[in-house]
Amino acid sequence: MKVTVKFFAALREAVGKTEIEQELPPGATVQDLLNLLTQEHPVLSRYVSYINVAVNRKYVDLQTTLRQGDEVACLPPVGGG
Amino acid sequence: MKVTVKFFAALREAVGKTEIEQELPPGATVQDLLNLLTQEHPVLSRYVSYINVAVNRKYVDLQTTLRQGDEVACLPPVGGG
Amino acid sequence: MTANDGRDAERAKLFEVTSAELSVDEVVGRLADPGVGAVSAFVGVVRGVTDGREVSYLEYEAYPEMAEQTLRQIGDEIRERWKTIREVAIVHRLGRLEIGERSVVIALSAAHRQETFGAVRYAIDRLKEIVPIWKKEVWADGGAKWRSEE
Amino acid sequence: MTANDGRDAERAKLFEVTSAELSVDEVVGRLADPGVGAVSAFVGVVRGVTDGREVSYLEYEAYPEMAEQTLRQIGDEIRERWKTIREVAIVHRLGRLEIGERSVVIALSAAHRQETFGAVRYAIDRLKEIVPIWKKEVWADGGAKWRSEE
Repeated sequence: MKVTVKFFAALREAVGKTEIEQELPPGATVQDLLNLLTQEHPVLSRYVSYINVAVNRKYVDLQTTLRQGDEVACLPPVGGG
Repeated sequence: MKVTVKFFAALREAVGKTEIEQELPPGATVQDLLNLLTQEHPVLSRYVSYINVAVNRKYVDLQTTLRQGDEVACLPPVGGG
Repeated sequence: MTANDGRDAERAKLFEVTSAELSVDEVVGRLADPGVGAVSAFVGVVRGVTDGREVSYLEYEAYPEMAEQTLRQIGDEIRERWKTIREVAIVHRLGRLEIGERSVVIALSAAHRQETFGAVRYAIDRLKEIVPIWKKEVWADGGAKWRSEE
Repeated sequence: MTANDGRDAERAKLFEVTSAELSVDEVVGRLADPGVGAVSAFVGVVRGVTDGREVSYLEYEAYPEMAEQTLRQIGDEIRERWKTIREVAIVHRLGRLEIGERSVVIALSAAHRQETFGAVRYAIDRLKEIVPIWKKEVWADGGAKWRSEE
């Protein structure tokens, strides 16, 4: 299955992309996705413990199972205002 | 001696004037002035226990001695905002 | 009197009663300074109903010179009590005000937001307590009443 | 989802991210309703110095759809917790902002002022906690850093 992965702020700059399509095995979790992304973009290892993840615009935990077509956002610590 | 007396809001409407000149004996206090004003304008007796008084734009108590030329303001309970 | 009297003279008045319409942006602008990171503001608005009675309009009256002096006193009290507050501006409108119009704008600035919320609350509470301003409610049914703080 | 979804559709958006300059008056105007007697507002302003370092400008970035959704969530949380709050509007600016410009305007309305101060504080605290918006400080000396809440 495929999911869309979005990167923001420091993560976007580190990866050099705002969005990628990622192929995943069925039943993959958010944690599985982060492991895969870190392999492909080793620079992410510096950030991965601070990342929050949103799936389809809702915060989720790392055990959440992903589905075909999900929009997964990798969010560094927020700081608006 | 003479002082200027200002009336505001409900007091202004009751007395029908925004300002009067009042002749007072030397050494008169704010309380003496209020007694005199209430004699001349009996309508004030309804208000006099709620009035705050300012002399030259500072709140004062009733024992304050007045001086020639003072600006005395009779202030009903305030309610801005 | 206060540490900033000199600065005040060079720029917009920080404490004012006026018959002109109030703009929050304009009052907030009076606080401009590169050290400001947070502004808290309070806006009083003319309500269309009080105690279940329909209001037609309000009429505000002041003892203007003393009102501006007591507004300034409130600013001094705030900066004495909350040291992180950089500046305070309070502008109160006078005369006839229609429903939905702004009667007062209070704005205060700081580098960081933490103390601004309590300070703006103090400002409006204190304004209703000591500033010689009065409001007359004129009701839709023709009655009218001078109101002090409930 | 919320009780006022229908009303919102008929008028200005209450929760928004935008690259346009912010006006406090305009955001306060989004709350207009004859039952409003008090509005409390918070305005974030771009500071010229942080940690003793001179700032040249800020660059704000968001995950826009989720940002508006979490801003709306904050509004819902506030009206759940403080029953006297009538309405909440939060508008956050994005893109490059110069010193003194407004980054966020929060405004909330009530018939009476008492609960508005705590509620506006909650709104900005919560915004900094959950809304996917980021700011990059670009310093006068050429350095730059993404900053999360201190």
